[in-house]
Amino acid sequence: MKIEAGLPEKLEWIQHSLGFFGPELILFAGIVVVLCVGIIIPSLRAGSGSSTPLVIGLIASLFACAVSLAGWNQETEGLHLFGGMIVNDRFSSWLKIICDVAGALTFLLSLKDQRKHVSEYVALVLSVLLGAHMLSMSVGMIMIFLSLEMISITSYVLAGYSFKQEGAEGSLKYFLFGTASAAVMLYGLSLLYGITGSSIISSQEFVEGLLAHQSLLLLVAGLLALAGFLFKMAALPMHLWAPDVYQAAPMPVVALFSVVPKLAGLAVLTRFVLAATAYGQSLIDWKAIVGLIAIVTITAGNVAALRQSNAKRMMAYSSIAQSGFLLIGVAALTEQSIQFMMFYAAVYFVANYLVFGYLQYFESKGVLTIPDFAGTGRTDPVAHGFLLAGLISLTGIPPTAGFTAKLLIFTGLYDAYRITDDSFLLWIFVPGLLNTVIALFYYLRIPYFAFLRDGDGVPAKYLTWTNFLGLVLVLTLLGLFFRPDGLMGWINKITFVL
Amino acid sequence: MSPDADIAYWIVAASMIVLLAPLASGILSALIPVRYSWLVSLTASFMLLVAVAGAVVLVSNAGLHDTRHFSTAWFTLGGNEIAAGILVDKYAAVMVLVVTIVSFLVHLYSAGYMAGDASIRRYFVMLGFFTFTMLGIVLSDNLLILFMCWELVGFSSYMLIGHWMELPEAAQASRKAYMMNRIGDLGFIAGLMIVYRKAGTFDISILASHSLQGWETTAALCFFLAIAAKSAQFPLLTWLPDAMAGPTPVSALIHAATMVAAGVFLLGRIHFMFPPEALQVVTAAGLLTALTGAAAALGHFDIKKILAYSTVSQLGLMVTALGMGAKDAAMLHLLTHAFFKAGLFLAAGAIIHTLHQVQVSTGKTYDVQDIRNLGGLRKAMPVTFVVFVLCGAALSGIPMFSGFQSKEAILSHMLSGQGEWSLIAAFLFLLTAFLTIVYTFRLIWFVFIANEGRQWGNIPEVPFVMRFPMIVLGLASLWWIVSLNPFSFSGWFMTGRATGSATMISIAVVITALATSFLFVRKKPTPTGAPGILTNTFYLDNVFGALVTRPVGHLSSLCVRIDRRYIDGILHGAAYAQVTLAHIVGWIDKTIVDGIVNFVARLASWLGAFVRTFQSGNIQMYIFWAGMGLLLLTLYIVT
Amino acid sequence: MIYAFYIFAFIAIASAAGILFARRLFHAALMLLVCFLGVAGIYAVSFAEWVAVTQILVYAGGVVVIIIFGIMLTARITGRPTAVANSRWFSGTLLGLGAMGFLITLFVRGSFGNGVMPASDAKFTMVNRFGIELMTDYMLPFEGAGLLLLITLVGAAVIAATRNKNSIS
Amino acid sequence: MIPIENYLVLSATLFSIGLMIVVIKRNAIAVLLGLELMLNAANINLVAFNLAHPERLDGQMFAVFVIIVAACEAAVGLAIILQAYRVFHTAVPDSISTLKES
Amino acid sequence: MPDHILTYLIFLPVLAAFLALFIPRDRSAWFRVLNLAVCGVQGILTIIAIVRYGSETGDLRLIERTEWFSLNLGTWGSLRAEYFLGVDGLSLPLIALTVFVMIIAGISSWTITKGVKGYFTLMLILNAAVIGSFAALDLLLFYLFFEFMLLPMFFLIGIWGGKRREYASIKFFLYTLCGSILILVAFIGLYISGSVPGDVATHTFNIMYLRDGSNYVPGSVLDPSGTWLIGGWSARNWAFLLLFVGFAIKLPMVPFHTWLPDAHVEAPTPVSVILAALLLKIGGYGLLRIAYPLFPDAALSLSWMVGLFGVVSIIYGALTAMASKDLKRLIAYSSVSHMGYVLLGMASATQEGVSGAVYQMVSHGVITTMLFLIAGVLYDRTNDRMIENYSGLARIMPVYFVVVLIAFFASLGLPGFSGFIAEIMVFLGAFRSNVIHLSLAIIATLGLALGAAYYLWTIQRMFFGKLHVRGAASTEQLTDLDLREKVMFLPLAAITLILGIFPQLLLNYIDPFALGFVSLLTGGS
Repeated sequence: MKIEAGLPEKLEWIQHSLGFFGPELILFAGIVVVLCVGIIIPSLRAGSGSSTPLVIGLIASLFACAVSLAGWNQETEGLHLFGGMIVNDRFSSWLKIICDVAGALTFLLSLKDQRKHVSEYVALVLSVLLGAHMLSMSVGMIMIFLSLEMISITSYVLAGYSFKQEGAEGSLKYFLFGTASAAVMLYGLSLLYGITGSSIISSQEFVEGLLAHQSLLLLVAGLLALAGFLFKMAALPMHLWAPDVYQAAPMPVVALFSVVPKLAGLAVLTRFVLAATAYGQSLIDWKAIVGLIAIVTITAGNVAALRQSNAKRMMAYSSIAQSGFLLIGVAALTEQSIQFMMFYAAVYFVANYLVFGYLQYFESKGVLTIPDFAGTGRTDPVAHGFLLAGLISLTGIPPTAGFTAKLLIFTGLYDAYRITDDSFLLWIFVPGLLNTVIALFYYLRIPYFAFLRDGDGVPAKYLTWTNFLGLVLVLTLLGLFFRPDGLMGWINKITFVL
Repeated sequence: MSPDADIAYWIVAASMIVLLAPLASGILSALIPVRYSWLVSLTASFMLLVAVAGAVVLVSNAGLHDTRHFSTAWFTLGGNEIAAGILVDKYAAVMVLVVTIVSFLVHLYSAGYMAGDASIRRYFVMLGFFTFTMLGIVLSDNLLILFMCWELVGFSSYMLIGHWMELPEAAQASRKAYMMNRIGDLGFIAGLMIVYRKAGTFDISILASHSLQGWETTAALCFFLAIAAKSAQFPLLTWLPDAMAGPTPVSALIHAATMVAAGVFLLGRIHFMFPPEALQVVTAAGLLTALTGAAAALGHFDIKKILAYSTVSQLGLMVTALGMGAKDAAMLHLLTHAFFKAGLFLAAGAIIHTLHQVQVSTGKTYDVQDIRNLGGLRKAMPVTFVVFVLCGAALSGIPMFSGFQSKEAILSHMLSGQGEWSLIAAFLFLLTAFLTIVYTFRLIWFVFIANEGRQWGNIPEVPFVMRFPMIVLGLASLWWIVSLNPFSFSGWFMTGRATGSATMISIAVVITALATSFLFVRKKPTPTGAPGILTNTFYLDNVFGALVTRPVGHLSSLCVRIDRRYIDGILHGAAYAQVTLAHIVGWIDKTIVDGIVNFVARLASWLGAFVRTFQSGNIQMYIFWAGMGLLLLTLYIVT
Repeated sequence: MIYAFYIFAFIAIASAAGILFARRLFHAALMLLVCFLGVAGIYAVSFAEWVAVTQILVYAGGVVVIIIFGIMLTARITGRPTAVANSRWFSGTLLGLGAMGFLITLFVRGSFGNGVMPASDAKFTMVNRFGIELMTDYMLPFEGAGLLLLITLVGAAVIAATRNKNSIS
Repeated sequence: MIPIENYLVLSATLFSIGLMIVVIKRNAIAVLLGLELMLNAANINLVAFNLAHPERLDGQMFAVFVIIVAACEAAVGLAIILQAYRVFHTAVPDSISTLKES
Repeated sequence: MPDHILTYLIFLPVLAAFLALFIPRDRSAWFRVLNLAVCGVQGILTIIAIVRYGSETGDLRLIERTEWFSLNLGTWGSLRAEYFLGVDGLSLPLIALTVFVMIIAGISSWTITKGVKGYFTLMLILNAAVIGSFAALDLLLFYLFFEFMLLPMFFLIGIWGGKRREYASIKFFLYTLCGSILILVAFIGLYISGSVPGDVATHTFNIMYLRDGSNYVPGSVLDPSGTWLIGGWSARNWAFLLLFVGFAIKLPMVPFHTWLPDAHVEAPTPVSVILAALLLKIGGYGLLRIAYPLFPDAALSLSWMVGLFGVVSIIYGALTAMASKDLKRLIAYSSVSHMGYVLLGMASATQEGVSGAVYQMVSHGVITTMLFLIAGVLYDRTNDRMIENYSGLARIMPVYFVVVLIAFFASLGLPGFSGFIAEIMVFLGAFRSNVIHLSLAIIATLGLALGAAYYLWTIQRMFFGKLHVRGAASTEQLTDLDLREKVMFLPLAAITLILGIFPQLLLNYIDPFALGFVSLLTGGS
């Protein structure tokens, strides 16, 4: 029978595909090991805290990151595995590296506070990482939906991990909003599947289907699908969940939410927009749509954060604004701008973890809302110095890499304007830059209260874990500013078939 | 060295001495510690003596008839070089002589006058600095250096007028003086710039040959504005009478002999630049100033104010002479005026000084300077009386005195001039001369001669160190200063024949003026206000008297009123307008410009609040708003 | 064939509307069960019998049962049957009808005629093809789904485990 | 054969009704029901579009996986809703809104 | 001496700041000594630099140039940024001014007692940033130092300032950041269209390359030969306008100046000295170094606007100074008026005008330091700067009165002081220039009279008349200057005098630069 004849060849083909699936397998193994450890060690079974699972998680994520780093150079031109659902190219492996390091840092951050159900916690975080890996690689609709759901479901549980009243409410809100947007996305994907007939968005058949069927329905289907990705990135129409969930979830989880699902969503959104613009012939100008969303998101995120008194909610709005900046890279949609976006993502990740690390450090010292920071600057200058460096990098002021990142993003935009000369890019250029000024206003509130207002400070000693971690991150930020070509050399290898 | 070279060397050396000696005296008196402050006046006077010696050497070498010009590079600006040097011609030489002599005498005089003053060191520093800058104006060869000294002179006059800081009117007067000078300086700068733009250089000797391509009149008028401010000409004269608030020796040096003369000297220096129309404006202004000055002098009671207005009117005469083109005559009058006016001021100073001491000893307090409380000083202060009479006579132009000769020089030039314009000028000149005589006589009469009976008790004569300069100046107002023959003005300074008619007319004017003034002062025991004195002189019934007095009375009160209300008014108004304008601008600055910034900040936070209203916390509303967001997006893209 | 489709479609839509207007939560759950069965019927009609069976087995059998357990649990604490009130009628209907109107007009105008017509020779496919496909082409989603189920199990256990004995008062 | 528009209309109505339920119902579990409905609507679409090329089974395969995922979601969803219920003693999302703009 | 003078000059304070972190907080004397020592060494280095500079031609000296980084941007070529330092007629005097003012500020910060460690660390960083931005000749390096000044300034005003210090520091930060954003936009445009001579692929930040038109990628946005229009106006004009507004905010030009009085009134004396003497010059320096040379054609066509804004600043600054009641606010507004001359000189595009502008920057730097120290002397004693609360001070503070006289008369342009020379040169330039209308120069002369008005009015109210102190202060608090203050004022007065009498000392350096600048502006491009 034809089918049987193909069987051995297919099985052998799967074995070949598994070869390139290293990091994911490591994470999978990590999850299993952590769960087993959770059962075996008596203390864990009782649900009390211990740090062994965190160490295992750390090792797993770093190992996965190392494998994908090692595989960086001989990466062939994105090959399609598992029946074309997965594309293992440098674009996705760069994001995988960032997500793994983010996971590792989350484990480092959560080393300190004794957490209940530690092994389950590590398993969930590892599964978020695995989901992000799959999502950033997936091209097939099934895999997109599946990995997106994997990230989402684990995030719903993680959101409630503070096991306090606000945790329950946070996870409920996250769940309802997340499932609704997943359903909307699924409906969009099904319509796209119907229009194009193929479920692999990067395949030739999908693109021809799109071109053959230029109609309003395509626009609606595309937007509905886009809704799911925007939810993951917390971009404008689908951003309403972010402030409440960020406020509810524990700090390491919030740090994870602000980086990993966002970057995974960004990856799949980029692939989707690439496919949708279909080498530029598609009538619907997807770049303009993404550009519009980008600008509205940046402005809304920045403006809403102005009067914020809760540090976590302020960081939620800041992450909304930053996803707007990332979307600018997609809106420009040249090979350059995608590479610059990758650089921006790396810098954003470093700065975000630096700030969250220190917010957690101060939260553990009882400083919850921003006004509580009054006077702490004098008693704990080192911590506030590093926190200031992180916030300045998020704003984009020179000595830190944030400036170079923003500079490159806007150069990509400027350059795209030069090539395509469509004027909507200019509409993004000026508000984008002016938002930096608004951003400065709220990013500086914490140092403003810490240094300028006098209050009873918080006793502190300098040589703590957080300061060490902070030092490493600040040095990376400064290093990236003074030697950006090191990182860009890596990123330049990301080739893109446009 | 060839004879010519060493003369050049001597001239440069002499001018260096002349310039630097006063500066050295200023610096020396600053350095002398407070304990030895009495030493200051000695060192200063000695240094000024050195300056006088230098001036004599300079004048003897330079000679009166050729101009010498020496200059060194000062700094290069934009390619072309700005030089700094000295230009010694006849007028400069004479002026150097006058300035140094008068300054030396004033230094001596102040040694006595300012003996007890607390900040005497600052006084002598400024006096020395003033002389240095004045000599700078006289000697400098290019307009830029001249302008620098011009402003520095203004500054030193500001410091000297405001010497007694506690007196509020002194502070007010010094500020007003400096502001008026400053407005003049604007004119000077504008003139400078036009000259630089058109001629490309500041050097006076080069400028003489350069044409300013049609900008002559504007440049000339700009320079005249500066001259008017400095020499208190018509529009900007009100600062001089107020400047009397300063110490009297300062008034003697600055507001009689030197600084106010600087304007006239500058007018002489750049006379070549003035086209005919500008000269007419100058003459008109000169005449107007002369008249108002003389009339105002009649209306006042304060000795120093009367002398100040007389200076204003004499300066008006000099400017008119220059306007008419009589450069030598004007310079001569400048020379003679410097000596006799300084003498008058020093004499007045002596009176004030002694009466102050009397006041202190007797405890009576009354305004020493008001001629109504004075009188009968003839016997009490004989030397001062003699000096006062000598200088007063010179001022009034009585024959046998230098004033007569220099006025005659100007008059003869006017009479020889063609055209009815010079006739009118001559007539007004004579009228001013007439008024000068009247107010001088009135002054002398009421201060020294009237109401003999007033008992002053034993008024000590002023110390010798003050009397000597007065006597010197008194002698210097005699006729030998100008030429050996008392009736002709051609002598060592200038040549020229006085037309017969000129001498006759001036003598006639002198006699009639003396008669009228003698008549109407005799009856009155104490001087009353101008209108009072002039209008109800029932003795003078002849037509000429009535014809002249009523308009003059009105004129003088008018001038006083104009002076108080309009010119000062304009100035106060301008200052007031400035302040209100400043406050309006300050208000704009706070509300509007700041307003915009705050508005933007409020807009941003309002927009933030709007975005946050969606965060109502209710999850189902979130889903609803998300859905509506998508719908809106599609609608937006579709349309 | 066409009639069966219409019947099942009617059942599905009616039961869906029933959920919307159900007074009691329990009735809503039952309505959902009926709707699932209707949908399973539609699958069967369109030759997707394997999906229909999975639908009945997983959805109707599993999900509805859990939901009923959930309803029971929530009702148990307060003692009264969970009445389900409705609110925000205006915004809900606005959004729902807006979406429906928008989509349906598009579908009706949409040119689906070209090649999307279901092929006439469609016949029930052998189930074993599903097995082979599942294990070869769709091996990755299959394993992924497995992992997802495991993680859901762990997550739900963690949430459920923190019963009120420790933190939550 | 059954024209495709019927399927689409059916799935559109189901999707809309699901959406209305999610927004209108004042009980978390009811919202869950609405979500399940929306997922089913999508499934109908997938299965319907698969009829166009019966030789490939990707539509149906996708539908099966959706069902699996929907099951997981229902499980986690109920666990979360029950936890919220235990804490807030109510399942009405409107009253569970302590986390909002202060 | 090693040839990396500029690098040592910039990074010595940074090293010292790093060192200061390890000195324990309570040894405040150490910090003061450290700060002064660093400034002293910098002074020596500057003298060596001046000696080794000694050039007649206006070209660059003491050049240091190493590769900073080069990003290869795939198809679009590579972007190269260099660590490129150099000094010419314009930046050498300004660097000398910076080091001198830093020494004075160091001495005047002797009275700072609150948080001494933080204060001096920030001062050292500020020191490095200011010198860096004067010496940098690479756009990115310039922008780094330009932004690097904001943070220390923000904290210096914010923590050690007066009552409304938070408002003032935030306003300062926001204003300057908006300015730097505009400058950033122009820089991006520049380096996208500029390229290294030779291969068009490598884009560069180097100012010297971007100066001559041949180094532009043909057909790029800011290519001088190509005409790329945005909104109907040539892109080069837009770029010049952006740079002009960006730097005008820093050099407070009238519409954008409202941050200056607040920042000055609230900042502590040494900080407001640095703010006035140095930070304002960065604005002027930026215009002369970047905006004008890179867009000569646009600069010429927009010169009338620059001149107009200059004159408006002169008049507006003088009027608002007259209306201000606080001494420091008066001095701040007078700075606005004085910087108006710099704009006017620049706009005249004549050699006298430009060298006048640079001369004015240096002379204003010295004079305004004196002015702010004067205000500081009063504030240190009585914490009250209201003008009408004092009168007759001359009697009890004679030395202070002499210093005030020198400073005020130098500031209003009395001959013999450097202010006069600068103003005369600016007027010569303005009158002679055919680029801006003659009426602008004439109205500017009005500024002189206004200047005299408010300064004399202040002297009269504060120093003349009866001795009487209203408000909280009391007469015995008003002691005369002590030794430390005299040590500060003496060199300042001396320099103003020397620069007034022998301008050739400074003009030797400025003139060649001005010659080159004018020929580039009118002759070249």
